[in-house]
Amino acid sequence: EQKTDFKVAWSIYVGWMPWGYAADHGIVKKWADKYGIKIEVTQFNDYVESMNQYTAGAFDAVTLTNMDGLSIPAAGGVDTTAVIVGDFSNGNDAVILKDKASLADIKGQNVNLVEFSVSHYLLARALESIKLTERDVKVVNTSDADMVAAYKTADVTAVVTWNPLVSTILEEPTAKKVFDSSQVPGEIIDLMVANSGVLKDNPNFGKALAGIWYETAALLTADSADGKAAREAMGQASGTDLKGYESQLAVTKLFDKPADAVAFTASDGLPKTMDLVRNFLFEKGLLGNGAPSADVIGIEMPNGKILGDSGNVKLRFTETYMKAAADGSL
Amino acid sequence: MRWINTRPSRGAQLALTLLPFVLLIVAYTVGSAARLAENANDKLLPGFAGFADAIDRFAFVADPRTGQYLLWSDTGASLIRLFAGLGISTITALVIGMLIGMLPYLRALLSPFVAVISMVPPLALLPILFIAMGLGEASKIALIVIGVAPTMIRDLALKALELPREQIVKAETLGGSSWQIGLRVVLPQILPRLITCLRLQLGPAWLFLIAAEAISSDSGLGYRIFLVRRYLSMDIIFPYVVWITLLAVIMNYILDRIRIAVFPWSELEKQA
Amino acid sequence: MRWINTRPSRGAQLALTLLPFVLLIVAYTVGSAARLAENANDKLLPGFAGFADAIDRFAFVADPRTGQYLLWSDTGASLIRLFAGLGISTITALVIGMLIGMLPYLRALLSPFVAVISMVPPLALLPILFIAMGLGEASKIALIVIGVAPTMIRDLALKALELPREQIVKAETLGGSSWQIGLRVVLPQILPRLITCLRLQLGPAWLFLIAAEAISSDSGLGYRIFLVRRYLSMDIIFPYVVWITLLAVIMNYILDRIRIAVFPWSELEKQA
Amino acid sequence: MSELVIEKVWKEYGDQIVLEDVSLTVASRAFVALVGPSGCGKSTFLRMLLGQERPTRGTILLDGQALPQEPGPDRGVVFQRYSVFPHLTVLGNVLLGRELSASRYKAKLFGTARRNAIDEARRLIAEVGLSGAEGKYPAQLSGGMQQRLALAQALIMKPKVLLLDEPFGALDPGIRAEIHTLMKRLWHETQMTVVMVTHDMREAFTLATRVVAFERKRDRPEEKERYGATITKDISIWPPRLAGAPSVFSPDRDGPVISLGLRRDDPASSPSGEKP
Amino acid sequence: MSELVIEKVWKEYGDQIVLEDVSLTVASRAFVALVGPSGCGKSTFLRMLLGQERPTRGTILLDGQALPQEPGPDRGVVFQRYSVFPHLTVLGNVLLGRELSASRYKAKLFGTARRNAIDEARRLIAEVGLSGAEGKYPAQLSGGMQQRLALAQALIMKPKVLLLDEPFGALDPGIRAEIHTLMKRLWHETQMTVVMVTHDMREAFTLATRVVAFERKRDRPEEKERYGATITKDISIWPPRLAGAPSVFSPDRDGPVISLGLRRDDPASSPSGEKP
Ligand SMILES: Nc1ncnc2c1ncn2[C@@H]1O[C@H](COP(=O)(O)OP(=O)(O)OP(=O)(O)O)[C@@H](O)[C@H]1O
Ligand SMILES: Nc1ncnc2c1ncn2[C@@H]1O[C@H](COP(=O)(O)OP(=O)(O)OP(=O)(O)O)[C@@H](O)[C@H]1O
Ligand SMILES: [Mg+2]
Ligand SMILES: [Mg+2]
Repeated sequence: EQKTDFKVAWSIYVGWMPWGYAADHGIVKKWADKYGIKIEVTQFNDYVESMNQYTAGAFDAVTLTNMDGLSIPAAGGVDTTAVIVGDFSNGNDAVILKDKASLADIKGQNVNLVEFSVSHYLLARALESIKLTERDVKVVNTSDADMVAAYKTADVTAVVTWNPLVSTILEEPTAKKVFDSSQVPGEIIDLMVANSGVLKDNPNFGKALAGIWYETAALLTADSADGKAAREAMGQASGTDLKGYESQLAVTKLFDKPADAVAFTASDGLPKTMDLVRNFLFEKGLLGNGAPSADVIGIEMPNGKILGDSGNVKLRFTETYMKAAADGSL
Repeated sequence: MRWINTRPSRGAQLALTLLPFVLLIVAYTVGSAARLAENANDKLLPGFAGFADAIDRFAFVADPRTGQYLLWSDTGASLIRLFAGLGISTITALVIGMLIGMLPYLRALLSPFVAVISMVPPLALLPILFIAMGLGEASKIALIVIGVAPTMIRDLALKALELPREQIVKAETLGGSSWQIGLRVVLPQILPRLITCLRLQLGPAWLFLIAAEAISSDSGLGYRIFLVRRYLSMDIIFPYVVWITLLAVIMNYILDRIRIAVFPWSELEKQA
Repeated sequence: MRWINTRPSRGAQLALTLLPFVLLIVAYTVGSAARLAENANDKLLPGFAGFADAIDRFAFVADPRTGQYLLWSDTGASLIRLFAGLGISTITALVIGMLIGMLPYLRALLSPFVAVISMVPPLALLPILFIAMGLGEASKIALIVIGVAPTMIRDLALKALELPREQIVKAETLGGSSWQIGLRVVLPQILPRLITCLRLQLGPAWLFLIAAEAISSDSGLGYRIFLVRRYLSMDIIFPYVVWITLLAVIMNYILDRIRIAVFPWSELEKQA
Repeated sequence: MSELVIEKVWKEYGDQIVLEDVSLTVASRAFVALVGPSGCGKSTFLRMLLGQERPTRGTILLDGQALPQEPGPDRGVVFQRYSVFPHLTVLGNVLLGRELSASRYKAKLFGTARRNAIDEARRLIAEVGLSGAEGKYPAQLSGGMQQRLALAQALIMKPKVLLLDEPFGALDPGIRAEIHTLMKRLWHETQMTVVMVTHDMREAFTLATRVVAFERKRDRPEEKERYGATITKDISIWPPRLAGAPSVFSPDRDGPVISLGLRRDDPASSPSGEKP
Repeated sequence: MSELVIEKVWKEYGDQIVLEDVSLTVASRAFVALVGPSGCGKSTFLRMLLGQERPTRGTILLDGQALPQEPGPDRGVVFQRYSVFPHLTVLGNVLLGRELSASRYKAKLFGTARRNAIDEARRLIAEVGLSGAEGKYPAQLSGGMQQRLALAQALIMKPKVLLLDEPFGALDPGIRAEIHTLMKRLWHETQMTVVMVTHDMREAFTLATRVVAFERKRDRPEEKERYGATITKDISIWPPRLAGAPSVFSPDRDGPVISLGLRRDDPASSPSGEKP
């Protein structure tokens, strides 16, 4: 159905801070006005809750990772489309050992991480890279908010987590980064997704989102005083300062130019990544109870190819809106 | 007749008692059906079949990975923490509360301190707690103790202070020393209150337990709830919440029975 | 002389009261110095200079992003939520508690239901709450109400029930209707208890407020604590915790003063 | 007119029979003292007169009408304790009856109505000897003052029937004597029928026009539950006391209390009382 | 021997002078009744004898020794309320004194010692007329039974001095008469000096060998704080009562209470009492 009021949720993370900045500085309103709609942007402290709210239908769009997009809204039956591929983690997520310098030392340790999150996925990929499996370690679920404090306790020797926690933990002299997401580039992707049904009926909403994103992203990467001010503001909003924020940005591959994003989305890498991700999720039983195989949920690629069950497509990648931005036709 | 003088019959009483529970279930059923009609995979308000399935999986089918029946192992893990936390709180509260109530010097020393401490929001100090106690069971139990003990101490100290001065004087004229008066006069009289106090703290204790388990754990009812919250698996969360509530209601009831059985005079006093 | 009969002098009393606070500060200072000596960048136990700096930044320097003084805007946001939540709880508890206490039909209907509801861990139901109430202020206030009101309702219902039957009968012989008895006999007598009850619920109310702010918010004391917790910025967390504690202690004190001023008879009764 | 007729009244609590076959006619303006051992059902009987409880069998008539099934303003009451409202001052306590009767929704009086009610309340307060204490709360009064206040509070309603349940049991003898004098005066001056439960024989015979005793006829432990109490004695005081007419024969025994001094009270006198 | 000598005792609370210049010598085995208006400091005086409070000035000697500064087993006490322990049965309450004296750390007796103590306690319980109620808790006893229990509890310590603070004020007259008889018997039989505070003149003159009255000499409101009470009357009962020797002149006034019947108590008798 056609509507004019839309609700967007975002949570505090380096690659998503532009949403808050855009809301604070009138960029959201500017683009919404342009398309004659209203967009309400809500900030979450708690990432999981923002996804839950989206899945339950309280929001039309939300920021999340490709993996969570598949396992939460898509597996929950909410047909979801990735409107914007904002960035991928290029070192933002890391495996950190205490007093040990090599990944192989992780064997037999307790590993503290947020279970079933991208950290868990990163751990699986890291273990795979040295021919270990999850059976060789013991996973202990630990809330992200307390990861830094957890690392400081004596009995915690291995953690997998993301920024800003990674950089805070690495300030400890004992902390050694032994694996990070730059070793699996392009696999942990941060998206702005929207409800496919809403998007289909209201393509202007998608366009507005794209407009907001690329205007703000350009500011974010600008080497100007305005850009610096924007980065400083985003840093502060995420609880750190300019320096801290810039160091987080450095390990984020941000698609500030729409053309780059289009290229990445259309590349062969994405289906491969999604295949890895869905298999990981299937093994963990996260594609729904009693899912017979990793194929239960269909994932549509920009070129129309479908990964998995084509009768049950719930996650769609599209370049439509990014391309519109690239073409300047917003 | 005035409303305040109208009384329901036995049958009406029972019906009235059940009514809100039934209404809740009906409201849930309707809401759930409506959402499921819209999206058959909706996770927020699963149907009762979904619950039955989840309960079956968690309570009666062994987890393939660990070989445990998750609901029971979670319950076991949580209850051990809860009992340890409440046990330590109870003993601390009993000893310190009684001393504060009895000894003016200790009262001056600790009473205002405990009052201030009881106002500190414990969840905000978790990092310190972790670093001091590690991430294991100790810190979870400690969180319960920190959350629950100050209130219990204050309550018991008050209770000990409220004992009529005449009783203490009388005990002195019977030759009682401070120790003896504590042991034979004050202690037995605050024990029933301790149980009541414990009952009142069951709710907060569960709350802190769940908060602690949410932060770092690999089993426990709170752990499971927060883990599956990531997938909005309300089909698991609801039964777990109902189960926790049931456990709390049962404990509450048992504790009161214990008080009446062990301290019959405390019930007599109340009726008098 | 028996220990129970020894009493500190005025001066000793004051010294004893201050002692634990002083000890705490000294212990902190020592611990902090030790950690800082080992690692000058240690964040867990910052020195007092660190606190002064953080307090200065948050309380006296406007945030460049929003132009607000963060400590004060956070305090304002939190207090509004807290007062709204406690206000709604208080009124709900007063009305429902009084009705449960007075009317046998309503008691049969609601008393067991409220007792069970008070045992439900509210934190586990957060997702439902947020979806039902949206993410604005409403859901934060609702969490406080859900966490705090059932206990208050039970307490007030009990208090209304405890009024000697003789008083109600007397009021009836004075020609009072149910409404009049509620208004002139029951209500004024449970109001002081309401205040006491409110004081007891201050701690839990702060807890729920902080939990709600931790999830979705863009200001508030709990929000700030959780935001900076990722960086383990104890130099901000500690002052915020102390500030919350201070606010709670002050509210507690003021509420008691109000009770004594508005209901002098309740204090007379206590002393009698 | 305020005649009470109790006809073949039984009261049972579950299996326990408390009162059995009680019949009694209390004449208008009588002063009946109800005595009997503890637990025999005196208070239960009074609660039935009050309308707080209903007889299991039998009827109670007030002026020929069946008694309303709940307490109302035609029957006043003073209990041993809890008869005054702790949150109201002395004046507020006495005023309450007027306010409840006159103001249906606010239960408060304003303006002239209030001033008139206050005047009346003050007169009553003065009559029970509480002048000067109008602004005090019950917790600031002694037990005797509280009971006098409870009396004033009941009297402002001008009840047809005044029911007293051991109203003076908790008082010191000195104060009790004072209140007795007051009671007698009030009974003479107002138009009410009084039924008073007491444990104190002496009080019963000092005040009443008629003393009614309840007793269980069979009181062995195993029979206790199966047999209720009933009226075993019904004594009219002689020479008869009449409301409004001072007795010429028997001087008021509760004269002014003697002050402390060398005079001792008569050693030959012996206190009377029913062992409860 | 248990002679109490009170010498020039003053007691002040802050600015308020409660007692001023009280001197009194209580002979061994005397039974002193302390009377006086409410608030004049009777309880305060008793608390000083008990050692619970200290005089601001002056000294109190017991058998020539300065009184210990806290209550101890040589001085027993019965208060008006709260004198028994609600969590102990009747037997437990009476036993407690023995247990506290005999077992320093456990405060419990076992084996033979316990059996002996129980025998003694049972004897005392029987003496105060509570046989059969040994297993009951205070909440199951009437007020009179509780006070008798408190007496037994105090007596098991064989105190030199027994202090009573309005012990029978809350009781019904019938029960009170019974306890008076008991009190007299116990005083005759045991070796103690008794000091009893009472409001009831009649009680004072019935029981005591000597009645001491406290009063403020100046009692105008503005002087109340500045002047304390002191002894204004000190009456020895005539014919003298002697512990252990039944008085030949004055028969016990508190004989068995009369049972309910036609006999009325003497209308000429008048209650005596100090207006409090
Ligand atoms: N609500 C009740 N439910 C069951 N039994 C009751 C109830 N009220 C009174 N009783 C019983 O009825 C009997 C009479 O009680 P009641 O209070 O009328 O005696 P009473 O004569 O007033 O005694 P007292 O002189 O001690 O006041 C008692 O055995 C009591 O246990
Ligand atoms: N702890 C105290 N602090 C201050 N004043 C006190 C204290 N105890 C008693 N008083 C005052 O001392 C005076 C005497 O009190 P006390 O209780 O001894 O009187 P009393 O003669 O026993 O009166 P009553 O007959 O009412 O029991 C009173 O004015 C009382 O207010
Ligand atoms: Mg009765
Ligand atoms: Mg006194």
